[in-house]
Amino acid sequence: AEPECGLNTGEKATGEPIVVGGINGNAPPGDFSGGTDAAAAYFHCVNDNGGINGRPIKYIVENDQWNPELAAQVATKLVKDDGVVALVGNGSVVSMAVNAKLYKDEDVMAMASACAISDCYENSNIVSSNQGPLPSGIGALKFAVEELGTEHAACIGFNIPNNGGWACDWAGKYMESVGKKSTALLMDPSAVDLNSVYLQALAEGVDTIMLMLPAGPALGILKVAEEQDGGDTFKWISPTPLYDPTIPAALGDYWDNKLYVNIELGPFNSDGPDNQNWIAVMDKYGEKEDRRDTFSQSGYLSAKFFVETLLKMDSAEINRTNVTKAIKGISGLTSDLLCGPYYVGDFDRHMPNHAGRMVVYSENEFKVVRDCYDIDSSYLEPIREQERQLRLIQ
Amino acid sequence: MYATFGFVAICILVLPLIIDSIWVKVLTSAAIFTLAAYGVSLLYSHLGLVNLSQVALVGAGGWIMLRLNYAADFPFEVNLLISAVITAFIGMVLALPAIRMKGLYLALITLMIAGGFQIILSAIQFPNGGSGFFGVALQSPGEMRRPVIAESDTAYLRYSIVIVVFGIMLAAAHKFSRPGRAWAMIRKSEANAMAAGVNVTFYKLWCFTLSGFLAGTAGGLLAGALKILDAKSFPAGESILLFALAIVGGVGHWMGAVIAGFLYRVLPAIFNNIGIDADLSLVIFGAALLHAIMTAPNGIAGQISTLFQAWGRQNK
Amino acid sequence: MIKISDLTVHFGGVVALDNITVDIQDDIVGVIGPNGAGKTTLINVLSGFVLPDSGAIDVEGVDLLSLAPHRRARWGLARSFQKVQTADNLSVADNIWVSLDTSASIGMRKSAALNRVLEYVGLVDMANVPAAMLNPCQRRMTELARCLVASPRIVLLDEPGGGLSECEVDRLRYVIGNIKANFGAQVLLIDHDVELIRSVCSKTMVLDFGEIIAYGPTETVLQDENVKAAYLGTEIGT
Amino acid sequence: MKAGVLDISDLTVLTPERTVLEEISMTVEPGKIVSVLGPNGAGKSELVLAIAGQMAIAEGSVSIGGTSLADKRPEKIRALGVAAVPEGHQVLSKLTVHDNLQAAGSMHSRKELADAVEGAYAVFPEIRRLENQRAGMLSGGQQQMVALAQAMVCQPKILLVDEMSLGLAPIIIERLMNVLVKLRERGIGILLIEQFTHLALGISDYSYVLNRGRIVFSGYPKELNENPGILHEAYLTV
Amino acid sequence: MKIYALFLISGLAVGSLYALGGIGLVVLRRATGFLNFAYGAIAAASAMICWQFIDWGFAGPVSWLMSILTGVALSVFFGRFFASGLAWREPVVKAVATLGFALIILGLISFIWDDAARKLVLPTDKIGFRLMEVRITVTRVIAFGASLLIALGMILYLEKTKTGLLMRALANNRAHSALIGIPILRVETIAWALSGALAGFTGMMFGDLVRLDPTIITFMVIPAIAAAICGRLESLFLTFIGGLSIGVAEAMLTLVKTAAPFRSLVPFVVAVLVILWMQRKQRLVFQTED
Ligand SMILES: Nc1ncnc2c1ncn2[C@@H]1O[C@H](COP(=O)(O)OP(=O)(O)OP(=O)(O)O)[C@@H](O)[C@H]1O
Ligand SMILES: Nc1ncnc2c1ncn2[C@@H]1O[C@H](COP(=O)(O)OP(=O)(O)OP(=O)(O)O)[C@@H](O)[C@H]1O
Ligand SMILES: [Mg+2]
Ligand SMILES: [Mg+2]
Repeated sequence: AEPECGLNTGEKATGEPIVVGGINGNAPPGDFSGGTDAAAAYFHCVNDNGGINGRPIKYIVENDQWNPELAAQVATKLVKDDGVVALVGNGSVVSMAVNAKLYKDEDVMAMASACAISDCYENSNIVSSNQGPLPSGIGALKFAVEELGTEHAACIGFNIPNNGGWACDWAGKYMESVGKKSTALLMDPSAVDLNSVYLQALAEGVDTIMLMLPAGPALGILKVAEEQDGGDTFKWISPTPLYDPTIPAALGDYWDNKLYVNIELGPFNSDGPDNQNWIAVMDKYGEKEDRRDTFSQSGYLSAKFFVETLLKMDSAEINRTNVTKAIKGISGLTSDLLCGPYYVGDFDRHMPNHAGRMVVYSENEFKVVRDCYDIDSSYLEPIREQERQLRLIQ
Repeated sequence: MYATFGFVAICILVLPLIIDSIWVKVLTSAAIFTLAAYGVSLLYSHLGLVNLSQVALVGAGGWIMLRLNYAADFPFEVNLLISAVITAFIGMVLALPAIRMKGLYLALITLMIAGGFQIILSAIQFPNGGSGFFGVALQSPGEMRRPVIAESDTAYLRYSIVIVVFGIMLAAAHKFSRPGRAWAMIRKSEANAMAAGVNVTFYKLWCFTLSGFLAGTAGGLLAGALKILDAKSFPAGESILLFALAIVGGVGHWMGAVIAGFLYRVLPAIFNNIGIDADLSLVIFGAALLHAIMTAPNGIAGQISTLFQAWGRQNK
Repeated sequence: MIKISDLTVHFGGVVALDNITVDIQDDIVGVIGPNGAGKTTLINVLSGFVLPDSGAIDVEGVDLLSLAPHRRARWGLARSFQKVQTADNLSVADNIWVSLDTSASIGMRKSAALNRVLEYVGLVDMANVPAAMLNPCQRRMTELARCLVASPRIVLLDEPGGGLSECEVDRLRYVIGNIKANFGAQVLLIDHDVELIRSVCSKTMVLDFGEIIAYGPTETVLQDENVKAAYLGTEIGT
Repeated sequence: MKAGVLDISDLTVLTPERTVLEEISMTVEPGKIVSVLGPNGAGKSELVLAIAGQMAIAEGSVSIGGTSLADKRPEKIRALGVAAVPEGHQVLSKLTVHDNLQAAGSMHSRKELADAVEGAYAVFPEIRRLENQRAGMLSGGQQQMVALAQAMVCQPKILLVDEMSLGLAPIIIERLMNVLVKLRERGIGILLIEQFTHLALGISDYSYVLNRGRIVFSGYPKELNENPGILHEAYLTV
Repeated sequence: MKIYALFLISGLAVGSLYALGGIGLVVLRRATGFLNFAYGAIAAASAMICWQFIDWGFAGPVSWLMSILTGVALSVFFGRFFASGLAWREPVVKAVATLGFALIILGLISFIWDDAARKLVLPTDKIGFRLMEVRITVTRVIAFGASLLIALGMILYLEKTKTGLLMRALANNRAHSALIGIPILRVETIAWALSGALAGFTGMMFGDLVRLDPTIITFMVIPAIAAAICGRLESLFLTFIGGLSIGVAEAMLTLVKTAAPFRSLVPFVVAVLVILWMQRKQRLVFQTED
């Protein structure tokens, strides 16, 4: 299918470019470039289709290489030297914590796509279209409690306060609220011995293991479990990271119908218009080596919402102040990739996406076992309050 | 001599005016790590001792600086001094088990210490204004103060350069006095130094302490520059890298440390800026490191000074 | 004035010094003996680099063994090493200053002492030359100067004549021979150059397998049949 | 060119700072002992290192039996039958004495090696006793014996010895002189650098005197014995 | 009680990987004087090659062979072209030079293989037996057995064979070894090849038993160094013991809840304690040689 972007005129935009930035983290230990890649593809498509009322988007992407110092430097470059009107598609673990203050001071919005730490959801100038580990993890737990009969879950995460600590802490509160037990098993990110982590769960006597980890280490633990034939000893659940096109090949038959994953956005094979358009945009405008994962969907979504917002503005008055205001004015946008509405608002924290779906690994692919459902967590109290203010819920 | 003054003057007066704000940040980091590299180079050139935990100590200095910042209302300079002194003390304590070791063993024990630091740091994290001893809370970081006279990035760059210059001068002054002579004798032979009445343990510890002091100062400055520090920035591998770059820059000369700081922070930023793939820039960096270690035994600073000498002779 | 009693040193199975008891009174005493006899070990024990298994050393009423090596140096015990040890990146003067740094006297006296000792060993012209530029003989002299500069009470020299040509040994002979007169220190000299020993040492001690096989006036000792058999051989000794 | 002759012509060796050897020409024939004399820093040690391949040759040639040694790696030169004993007790300090000797015979077959090591022990019975000691722990003189033994193990055609008697007891030196004479009888060419001039002259067939990197005299030892002025002049104009 | 046994067995498995790494490091160090920081990177490259060949559908043995060959090739490449140029530098400078090589390899690996999730599976993973309710795969047995056998084999090789002797001579003093006629290039090449083969094997085991992640495998060189320190960078047997103890201690700590997040400190703490214990009697007299 032909992609549909922006004005969809089929004409190249030639006016004065609008400068937009994006920061990704692509170096060991992980490639978080899916969001900016998809945003770049979408912007390219927009520029070929009339741009922002005739003005093309000049999208500058920087790689922070997982280095906080570099993250601060490239953000300064984008915000101060290049004078971007906004940041879109950001996907980086370190950059958000380091740069949140800069964005606030410089009054620039970051419409991120690939967030994994608390700082990304608890700042006034950052809004992400992905859920991050907290809602996704709680979503997975909710499914496990309701459908798999979980009584006591282990949350295996990295011993990093604003990542594993944060997410497992709130997961624990959730379990408590539904009268179940949970145990956080935090490990050093450089820990080599995953076998012990598995045994630790065994020693704790849990019945469910949630892998609050990036895909690589999560796979490592699955492999240990397979070796110990632990596929049925525990119920296995995980937030989104394991939902990735490259995972099925690495899992193998053993995990058939044993591994349940919460997904933050749409299934990759969904027929929804936005999902199909994402595929079309990536096919036509993406690079061959661009990853087609959840982050990519998320980047597409951020870029699309961003463009829709700009298109509503007077193209002569597109500057940082106005763009920031316009982004903060976003409310009630929808997409088949999301289970709920997308909104920003002028708040000191943002988490528009918190309802997800559940899939199970089966016969070399993931099958949806539960469609859109929201989570119950007191973490969301301020968020629900926002939604009430914006009249998105009663 | 004039060249030195000229270099410093250009760095302080001219550079901050003509560069983009990203380069202001990059150069601030480079200046700060110059100081840390000088500490490594001091230990190596005077005593042949290898410290593969310098970046970890920079992290320690930064941790203390942040902690003080949130805990106390002292002026920046006072906090900086306290951080430097405590880090110097840590450096000294860490050196105690290492003091009888030489060469590779010593290097490895410091590497093990750096490895330990990395894990402790990632477990306790850097203070961000939370309560308790560790000062970490799940919140966005609080306000890290800068000196009153150096609030802006540009002013902070100047400020850092001045501190770095003072730090280097303080350390370099040792060379021409009693510790310098003692160190030279110890380096040649510990036995001989003892036979000459030198208290070998004391002077070795002194050098470690001084190097730790520079690392702590660097850490404090870094905390002020970035305002928030991340545990991932101070892994053991970085300490090895900083030592390697100090060698490549050339030990025993301030210029060598400046080159090390440049290679450590400016070069990767340049690679990144001209859009070289991060993986490939790692390859280029590694190759350059290997090449420099193999071809320039006295470091790049050594090559430059040989060049200048040849040039001076020609002009005569 | 060095009183050694029952001194024993083992290195694993090797007995380097075997129950040595001796009083060393003379100004310059030679120590000779076959290779591996324990000469260097004796000096190492005196200067604190090797801990004896048993025994006591009393020097001018001080229990030497209770002091750390650098304290012995400050007390006034100077030594040189079998392999010359000068810090190459320091000048000759700075090499010597290292010893002065640890002594208590004031700056002016120190420079006077430095000049005096430089003149004594004949390195006045070389004072500011880095030690790296010196030839082995000049290095030896620098080392000797460092030993002498801080008014030592005892000087222990380990093969200072090794590798020096005959002319240079003449100069060394003068330097060692006049230490007592110029600096007032007692000297213990190890060397395999029998001529050097003969000409400067009033008394000589001969070690073999860690034991003293002869101790007395140098000439007498050098005529001793045991010493000839163990150490001197037939040609050179005579 | 006669087989097995070490031929050096117009050899020049430079360090970054200065010229250490300048246009040196000399020959060492099989079955002859050639002594090289000269004051400290004359460049004798550099001569040995240059021949052995441990210092770069700037100009001129070094060859054995017509095969050039210039630009050859040290182990190649050793394989061609030129064995050097450099100055300063060079041994493999962490290996035992026995392993030191075994390692020096890597070019031999198992049987040959056993014989060669036996031969070396026969010359220095005192180190056989120390067979299992780490060489670095030996006394200075014992290390020198190990270094000399290593050269003997390789059974060279040409032997270069720098400061042969350094740190050795007179009785050992005497024995070594006899060994050199025996080696000469076996047709081995020897280049000898020795601090005790009279000893060197006593057994050598031909002599060179080096000063400041140049040959200032070459001729028969008799001439030097008869005319000591030549040597003195060389030693004094350092 | 049973749980202790579980952790013991698990710890031995990881410990034998540390031991393998440590042994490879010590062998090279004893033969050439190099401490190879690139050891982990070479192992990582070998593991990735193994995965790649399996992924291309080659038979198991071909892939394993390629993996080991990659280790040998990379190691010998460095040994031949770079190590000899560095031979006269101090041990520490040599060691940091290998860091440059490690960066090159790591950069190339990350460039060639994007970081998709991968899993290295060897046929021996599928076979196993139960011991105290822990299933032990043959791969783990191989890793443990191999590290033991390799330690023993290497001890014999270095102590009893002629090449072994020459290697020790070389590491002790390269210049003097050349002077006494040891064919240093040949001996060194053998040493680099041996250590490369060990790195290849370690990488494959690591990729299978722990994680197929180039960065993690590259930096496993640091705990492997800890194991090597336990053997004073000299003794293969103590390195083996050291590696195992580190692995076991690390696993056991999992049971102490408060200490569990700091488990990864174990290699470093053990290494520092061993060094302190080693020098307990030593006085500050003559400098300890490297
Ligand atoms: N640190 C040590 N460890 C083991 N053995 C040692 C050590 N130091 C010396 N020895 C042994 O002790 C004995 C005495 O050595 P010492 O150095 O005192 O001899 P020396 O008389 O000075 O000989 P030389 O004239 O050759 O210098 C020798 O057999 C030597 O091998
Ligand atoms: N790498 C170098 N750089 C500068 N000078 C050097 C270097 N190597 C040696 N020299 C100097 O060159 C001179 C010749 O040295 P060499 O050791 O050959 O003298 P020698 O005749 O063997 O005297 P000795 O009796 O001391 O052995 C010495 O003065 C020495 O200090
Ligand atoms: Mg001795
Ligand atoms: Mg010489």
